[in-house]
Amino acid sequence: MSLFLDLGSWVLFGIGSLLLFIGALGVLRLPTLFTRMHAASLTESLGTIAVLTGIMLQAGLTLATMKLLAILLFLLLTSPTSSYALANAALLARNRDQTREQADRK
Amino acid sequence: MTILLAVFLLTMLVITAVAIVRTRDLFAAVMLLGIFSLLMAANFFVLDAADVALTEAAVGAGISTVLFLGALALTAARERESGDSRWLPLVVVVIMAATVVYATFDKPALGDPNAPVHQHVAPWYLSETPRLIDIPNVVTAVLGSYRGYDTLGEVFVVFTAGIAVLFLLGSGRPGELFSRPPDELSTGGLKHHLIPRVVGKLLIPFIILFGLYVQFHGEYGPGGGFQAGAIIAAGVILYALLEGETRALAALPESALKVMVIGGALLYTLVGVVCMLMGGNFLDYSVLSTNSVAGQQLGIILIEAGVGLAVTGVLLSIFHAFAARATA
Amino acid sequence: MTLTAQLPALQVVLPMLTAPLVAFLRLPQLSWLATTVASATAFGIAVLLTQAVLGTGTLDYAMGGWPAPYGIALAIDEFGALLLLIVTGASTIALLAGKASLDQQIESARQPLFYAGWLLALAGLSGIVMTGDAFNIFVFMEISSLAAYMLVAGGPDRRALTAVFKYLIMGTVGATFYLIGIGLVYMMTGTLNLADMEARIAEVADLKPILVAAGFITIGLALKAAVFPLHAWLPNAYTFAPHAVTVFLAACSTKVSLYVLLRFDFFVFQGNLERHDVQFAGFLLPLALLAILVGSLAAVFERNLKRLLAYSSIAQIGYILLGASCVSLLGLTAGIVHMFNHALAKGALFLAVACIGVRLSRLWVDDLAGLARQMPWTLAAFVAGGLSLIGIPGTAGFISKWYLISAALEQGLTGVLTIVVIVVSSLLAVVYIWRIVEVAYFGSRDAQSPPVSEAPLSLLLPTWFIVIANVYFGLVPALPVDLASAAARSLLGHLL
Amino acid sequence: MFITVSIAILVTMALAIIRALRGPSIYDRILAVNMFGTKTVLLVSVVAFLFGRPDFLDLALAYALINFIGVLAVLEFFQSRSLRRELGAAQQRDSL
Repeated sequence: MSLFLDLGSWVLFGIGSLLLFIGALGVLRLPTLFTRMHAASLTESLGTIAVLTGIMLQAGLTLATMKLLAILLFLLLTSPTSSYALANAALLARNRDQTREQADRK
Repeated sequence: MTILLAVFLLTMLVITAVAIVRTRDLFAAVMLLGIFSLLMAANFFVLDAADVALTEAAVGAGISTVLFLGALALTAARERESGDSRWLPLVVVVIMAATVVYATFDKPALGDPNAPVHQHVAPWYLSETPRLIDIPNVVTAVLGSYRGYDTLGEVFVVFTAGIAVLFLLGSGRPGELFSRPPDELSTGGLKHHLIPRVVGKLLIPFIILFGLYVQFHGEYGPGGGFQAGAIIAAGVILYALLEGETRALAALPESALKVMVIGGALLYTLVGVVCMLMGGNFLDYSVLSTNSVAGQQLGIILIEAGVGLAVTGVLLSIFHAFAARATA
Repeated sequence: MTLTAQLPALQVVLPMLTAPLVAFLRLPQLSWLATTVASATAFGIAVLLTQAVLGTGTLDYAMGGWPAPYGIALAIDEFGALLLLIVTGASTIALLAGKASLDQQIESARQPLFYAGWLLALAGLSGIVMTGDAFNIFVFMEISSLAAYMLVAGGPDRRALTAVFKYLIMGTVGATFYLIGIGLVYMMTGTLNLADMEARIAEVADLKPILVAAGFITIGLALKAAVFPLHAWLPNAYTFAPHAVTVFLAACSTKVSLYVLLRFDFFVFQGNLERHDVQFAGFLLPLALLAILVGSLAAVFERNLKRLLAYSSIAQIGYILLGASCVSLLGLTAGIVHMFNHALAKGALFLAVACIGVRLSRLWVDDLAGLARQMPWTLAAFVAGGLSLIGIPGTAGFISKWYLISAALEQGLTGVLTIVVIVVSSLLAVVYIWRIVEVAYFGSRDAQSPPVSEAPLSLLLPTWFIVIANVYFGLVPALPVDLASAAARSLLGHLL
Repeated sequence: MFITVSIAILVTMALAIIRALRGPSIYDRILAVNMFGTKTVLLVSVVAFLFGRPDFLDLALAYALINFIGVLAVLEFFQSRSLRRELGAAQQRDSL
């Protein structure tokens, strides 16, 4: 049984690490803000899920797993929300800049 | 592994610190300070100082960013070139750093059980706490009882800071920290707020609950009044960000904050005075109950409550003072 | 437990308890009254404690009932008692005298917060003086510094804010240095209690961290005490602070830092660092002499009345250090007596300035022209304070100069240089005091300027009380000298 | 195996710092800080298990809850500032 759990953790950790690294690389290398946000959300949703689930498998049915679940839940709620707010703010700012430019051109 | 983690985190810390000093864009500095504080907390955690890490997390991650932004709202976003030379401070800093490095040459190794720190007072705390106070978290015992007078002092440091901010900024009429122009609805700026509002309002009860947990769990795990106060204050600040200062003040009016600040500071001090009246020394909780261990525990719970109240009250008062100033 | 045994705790707890209550009082008058009563009571406690110390020696008090290295212990010896008298006395007099001037300078709505800050400064300063724990000193240093920044920022001039900012940065750097030093000592000894530290430091005294710690602690505290050349924050902070705050802080805040410096260097490090006395004298003696000369010279050329007196304070801090850097019984006695006497002399001078400040809005030396005719009592008090500062026989200032010169005579060749500096700087003091006297008594007042009346009695009475104290302690110096020589003896305990 | 993950997280944190230092826009910095925050939560959770101190997860929980506030405050700050500035500019244009 514990072998399966260990195996599961290994797989999840492997996937998680890979996702984190790819996402971080994307945040660094991609050209514009919105593409970078796309990469960041990869680490923030899938990466987080994989890593935290991996730890949960190791922790077993304890208080720690409950806490990890809560952490996962809160992260899954907050990080898309802040990404959304960020994207929206950036988009609005860009639109405003464009309209201002148009107004200036007139 | 500890060393590896610590070295990595400290390297990032130094890079961030240098960047903070070098940038003239104050907003970038605030963002980098957020990272700095996260790194700091991770460092404390790696060094096994969970109570300190929790404090850094509670204050650094949420509240200090909000307060820095509040200050930025009152000033310009870019640092002005000052006429002062930057060379003298740099030289002083380099000399100081070199001196501290020099001092570490004879330092006992990290975690060395024979280091003086682990030989003198600390073993006594570890061996006597179960008998004298009987709570699992020795850090809380040290802060709450053995060195309770220091903690009283720290509460008054926070209190003084609050008084000073109120005195300087003046607590005028309530205002919005990040005030929006009145016809902002027509420009449609609020639309994107729907999702954050729903999620944020969902989170607030959990934040407050977690704050209470940290407050009352401090005897068993990391936590206590300072951390709890900061977390609860962060929850209320989130409410103020989502719903506006006016509604936050309606929920928790300034008079209530005042009561919290005075009540917290007085509660702590009065526990000490009651100990004196009951025949002990100042802050000697043993006399509070016929059983000295129960007395100690009661005393620690009471003073931690005082700390939590005062810290929440002061942090929120400071936040509102900045808000009132930003609008005026 | 009897009340007497609890007095050490009450000394700090009383202002701490009053501060939150005062902060949110609606009535400014009442908040002043409560603050003054608390401060006067604290002074009473300080007097009782001094009596107890003179009777039975050092008073110990275990906070929370925990024995010394595990809990925090208060320890009040003669040195501490003297400082307590200065701190609580200065606060009480400044409050009693400062009412009229503070009412002018602080809007009434902000007064309750201001007085709460005052009480916190009082609590912080007395907390530093009484505690026997290195980290506890830091905690109370934070309280007193934060409160002091706030009090100085209460000044009506906008420039008070920039002055405070400088003060804040310098003060924070000083406190951080102190904390680094404490951290290093804790790393090597595992204790924070000063007495325990002294005992345990002996084993590790020759290791590098202790040496570095001694440096950090000394520099940090010197920064807070405005020891030359780390004094840059002081003149403007004193100048732009409300007058009553200047009276309070000038009389005691730098002296409390000096007190901690002396306690650390003599109690903790002295017996243990190799040839500590020589190092102490070698580094601090030149700085003290330079402080005296530079401070006095700057005062001679300064035209703003308050900044002039602030530069003179830098010189006087030099005198205190000069006494200490002799590392002899007589020298330390001189330095410590001068703490007391300078508080008296500067107190009288700044009180007189507060009297003038109530009537005049600008305080440049030229503005005082012919003022002696309109404010005879105020100016007479100023002259008396000035005489004490110069060190004329019959005033308190003479006593400290006398002891300083006797201490210098023991020193041989460097002593001669020291005496020359003392004489020169006394002459400089004559020059800068005389400049003001000349303008005030022999200048003629501008015809257009509105007539000025004598300062209110509520200000004049405390001012003259301090002037009389200057004369009294000049004629009967037993109390400060006894306390100071006992303090010097306990500081030098290891060398005797 | 915890070590592998923590190294991956540390690398991610380092890359996020580089992004925060480079900017170029304020929004890039906010993105980096936000990402850094969630990575800290992960790091703390992993290290808590690596050191065998699962009761220290409280810290990660605190972060997961509070990090959000900072980001929201920043966005709110910019939103209101740019709006105010724009309105000020518009009013100036109108008055001319």
